[in-house]
Amino acid sequence: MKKLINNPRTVVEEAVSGIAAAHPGLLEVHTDPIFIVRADAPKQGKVGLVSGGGSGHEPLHGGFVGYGMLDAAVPGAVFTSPTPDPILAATQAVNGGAGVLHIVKNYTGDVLNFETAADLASAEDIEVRSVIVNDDVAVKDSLYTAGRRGVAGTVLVEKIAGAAAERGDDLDAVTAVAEKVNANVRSMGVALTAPIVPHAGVPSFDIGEDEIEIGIGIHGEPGRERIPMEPADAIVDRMLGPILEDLPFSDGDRVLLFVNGMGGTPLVELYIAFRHAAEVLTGRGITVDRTLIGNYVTSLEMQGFSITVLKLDDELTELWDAPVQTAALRWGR
Amino acid sequence: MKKLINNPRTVVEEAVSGIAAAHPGLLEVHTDPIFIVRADAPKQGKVGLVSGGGSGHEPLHGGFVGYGMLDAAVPGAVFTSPTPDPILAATQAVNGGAGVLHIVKNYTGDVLNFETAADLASAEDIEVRSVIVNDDVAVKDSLYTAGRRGVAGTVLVEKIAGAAAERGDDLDAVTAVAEKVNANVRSMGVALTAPIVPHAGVPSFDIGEDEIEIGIGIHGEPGRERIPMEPADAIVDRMLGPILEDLPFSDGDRVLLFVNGMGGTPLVELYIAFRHAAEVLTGRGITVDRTLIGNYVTSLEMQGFSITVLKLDDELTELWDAPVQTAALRWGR
Amino acid sequence: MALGTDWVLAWVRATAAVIAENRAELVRLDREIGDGDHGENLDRGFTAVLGKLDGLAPDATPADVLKLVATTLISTVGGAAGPLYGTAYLKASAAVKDSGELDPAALVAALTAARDGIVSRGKAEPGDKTMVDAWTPAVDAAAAAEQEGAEVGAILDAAASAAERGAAETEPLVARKGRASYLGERAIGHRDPGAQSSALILRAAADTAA
Amino acid sequence: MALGTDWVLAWVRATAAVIAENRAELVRLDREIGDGDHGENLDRGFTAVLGKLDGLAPDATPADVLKLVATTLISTVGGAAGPLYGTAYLKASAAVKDSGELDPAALVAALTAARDGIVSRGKAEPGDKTMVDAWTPAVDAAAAAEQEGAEVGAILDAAASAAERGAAETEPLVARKGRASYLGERAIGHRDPGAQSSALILRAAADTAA
Ligand SMILES: Nc1ncnc2c1ncn2[C@@H]1O[C@H](COP(=O)(O)OP(=O)(O)O)[C@@H](O)[C@H]1O
Ligand SMILES: Nc1ncnc2c1ncn2[C@@H]1O[C@H](COP(=O)(O)OP(=O)(O)O)[C@@H](O)[C@H]1O
Ligand SMILES: [Mg+2]
Ligand SMILES: [Mg+2]
Ligand SMILES: [Mg+2]
Ligand SMILES: [Mg+2]
Repeated sequence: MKKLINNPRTVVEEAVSGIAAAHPGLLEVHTDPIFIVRADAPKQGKVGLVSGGGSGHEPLHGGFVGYGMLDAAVPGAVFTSPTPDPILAATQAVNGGAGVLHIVKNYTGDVLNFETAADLASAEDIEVRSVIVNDDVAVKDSLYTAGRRGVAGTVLVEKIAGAAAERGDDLDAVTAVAEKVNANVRSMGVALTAPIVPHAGVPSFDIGEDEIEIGIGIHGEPGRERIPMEPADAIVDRMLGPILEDLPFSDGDRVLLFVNGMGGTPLVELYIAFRHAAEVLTGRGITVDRTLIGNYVTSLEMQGFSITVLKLDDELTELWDAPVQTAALRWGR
Repeated sequence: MKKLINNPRTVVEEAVSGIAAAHPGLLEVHTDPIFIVRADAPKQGKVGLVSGGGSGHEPLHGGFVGYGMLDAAVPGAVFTSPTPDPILAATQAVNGGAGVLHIVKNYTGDVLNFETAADLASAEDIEVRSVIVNDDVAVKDSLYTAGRRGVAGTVLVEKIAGAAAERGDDLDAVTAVAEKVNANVRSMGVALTAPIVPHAGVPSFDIGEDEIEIGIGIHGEPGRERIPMEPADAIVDRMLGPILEDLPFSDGDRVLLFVNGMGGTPLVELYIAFRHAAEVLTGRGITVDRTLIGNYVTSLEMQGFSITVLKLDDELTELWDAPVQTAALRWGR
Repeated sequence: MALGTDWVLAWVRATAAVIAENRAELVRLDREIGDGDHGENLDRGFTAVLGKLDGLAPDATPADVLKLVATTLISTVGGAAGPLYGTAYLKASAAVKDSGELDPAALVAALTAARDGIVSRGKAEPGDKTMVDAWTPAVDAAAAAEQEGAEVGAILDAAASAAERGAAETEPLVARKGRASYLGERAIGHRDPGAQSSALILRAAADTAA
Repeated sequence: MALGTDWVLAWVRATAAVIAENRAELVRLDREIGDGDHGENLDRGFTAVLGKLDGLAPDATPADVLKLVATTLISTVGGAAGPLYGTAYLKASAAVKDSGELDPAALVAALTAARDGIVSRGKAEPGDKTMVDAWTPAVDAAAAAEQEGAEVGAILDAAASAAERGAAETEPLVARKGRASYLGERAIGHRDPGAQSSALILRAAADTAA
């Protein structure tokens, strides 16, 4: 294992101090417990948005703290959901009297820890709602599993709910928008290589030089199936199939197409995948109306990518287009 | 080699078609010859900015085409500078009557091919200037070599010269600003792993599990020295030393600190490096006044990063802050 | 015979030691069917617990110690195991809050409360390939031993042995809860890391009571 | 004897074949002290040249063919080698623009012009570990052979042999131009890929004239 770190035990602490140094004016970092908060928090009268999860997925979630998106992000240890304390502290820090929405990716640990934090916050009379993001269609038989995972669709939930909160929607309305995004977004990922968790020092799974893992999670949890390597277009076809069937997306729909890099795949390759994904959608009569491409929800140095498709309507489009000013997503100001 | 491609021979062509699909409204892609141009080019009366170079460094340069930055980008084959034809075509496409500035990274191939294109454009009465970016302090004895290479500092030249062109500066003034940035910017890179060029199919160099290459270029060309792996802070110290001595940067200076990922290094690690780099600068009485962090000048999937420091004055700061709207760098609109 | 605060402290210390020793092994198990952090997370948590024991009041009850373990694990472990184990110790503490010493009945009540806490938070059933597959047979065995009039040492030994069997018996199962559930058939042949850590914790309990 | 358009065409075809054959080897050399694209770039260029030969007029002169090679390499190779080889063929074409056939003097003039073109674009001196280290001894040997009255075949053979020696002699050198110059001492022991491809091109010339 060769990593640009000083010590596996201090990765998160040092990284958040780098985040503070890199984005002054935009956000502030608290260190005990660790959370990242908008420089101007709490905003009186605005619903506060808090998300969080294991580290190693940067820019998720700290890169999305700022105007028009999250009010706070809570990074846990690498690939480990944060404990309730920092979630509670972040919730308190962003509470501007209009309540707080927790945006939680659907993993047992995330759900349980956010649940405890929400209970503790409620005990202090902070009104807290939660939306559980579960966009990953790779998980089959979700009745017999921990359910679908929350993956790259989380960015879209955070952006769109953040815009709703910024324009002054109340807690019910922001929660409803977040749930609407979650209901209309589907994702699937693939891995070419495995990530290496710093404290483990070995790849999270073994994968052959000619194999890929279809339906991978973002923590190195395995996916649907292990298959021999294929050309990019064939992989994209395999991923889009289950995505498009699931909602289903159909002829005449307008969508946001999001091709997300998992960290180690060159951008030039993501564009190759984007090209074919857009072609396939267009061929099915689906209009690619908004786009996003880049490394937004990563899995350390893992090579791979995910495709996310969100069905748009006028409201979601308007909220997507609204100004946002964060470290990783910025437009309109 | 496991890559998300269809065919090593069609990588660039497919990627630029993905760039077109991902950023409609912002840019257009021409395919014969291949170049990427601002959707609203040519802008009458505005100096046109053209850059280019081998592919595999995305988002450089196509990701910087748009308002306030480049008017066109010319991608060559992977790690191979483009030929004069597409450079000429791009130059013609962005010529709004106020002349065109070529921003060229200092590699023999880039310099020669842009030179030929500039000659051909001049023959058509397009006024062309060139600025050769050579910010890489890793190259020692530059009198006895092809000279210092152009690396991540190129992004800063493109942004700042782009802002000057956008506000209406004439060709002399835009050229002078570009040269001023180049004169005040210094960079150095390190590699933990090697990139794999698609047609070669093997890593561009062999590097041991416990070694790193200090002073790496962005095409897998080797650097100053091969040393045993070290903690992140020690690596940052090694890189900042030559950078700060070279200009030299001194107590009281205001700078832009740019930590650039080479592609395969997780963002969480870049933040660890950023943190220490900012600490060192502050410790020397240098104010980190502007910041940039992320994967902007990459070398395919290579793990590694570079540090770039630009000495700021009021003019450069104002031009840096000016609005920019490109695929990879965006603020203020 | 009954077990006092000294035993609870000894058990917690022995647990921290055995988790540290098995850190890499638990990471390995979790790497196979999860995300490879279980050993690291528990080790971080129990190391934090050790650091807090000195702060306990001299007259701390077993319930006080269990509660300290609970809150420390909740605030340091994270992941799925943090809240689950945290709840287990919290419920165990509540179950014995009036006992200065734990007699067989109190011990069984504590174990039962711990198991029920895990089930109420995680909603797993036996056979779902989770830590519940160690805790449920352990509680059953402890209750049976107590019914038969066994002493605390024997009760804990029965619980530990049953937990070890339960952990081993997760190997052929398909998981239906937690991260391993995404694996489907591919989880077969691998032991659940949480069941394994549960068995280690219960064996530490038996060893320190022997 | 003099060499006509047929020979130039044969030489170009043989060059394309030998470059394709040595593609991987040239990539390997460039990978060691450069960026690993030299073989790929030249192969792409000469493949493009092959595709254009059919479009030549039936009465094309040697100069016409050389010019076609030049413009095609310039517009398809890229990198450092594209403009350098492009200029070489362009200058060679200009040097023989009035010759229907190449006699020994014209041949030497063409080779000299090619070398001078490379030097004027790249500013490399002999000993800088570039393709100039193949071309300069080649031109010298060709000129010497012509002085001694050699035939075109012998002139080209002398040039090719000198280029091959020159390419081999780049191995102990430190590079002062091109990408390999960044390596300093570490370039020692590796052959310059451009010098090697130059030797291959000149050997193809000799072979087709033999
Ligand atoms: N719903 C659940 N109920 C009971 N135990 C569970 C549940 N989900 C997960 N577990 C247990 O948690 C263990 C994993 O813990 P850990 O690795 O620390 O958390 P994470 O899965 O968040 O990385 C599993 O081996 C399993 O025993
Ligand atoms: N300034 C120069 N003068 C002469 N030849 C040069 C010069 N720079 C580079 N070369 C030649 O070009 C070769 C490299 O070509 P190529 O790999 O195609 O280009 P690049 O270095 O741009 O990747 C070198 O081996 C060397 O022979
Ligand atoms: Mg985990
Ligand atoms: Mg090259
Ligand atoms: Mg785990
Ligand atoms: Mg090369």
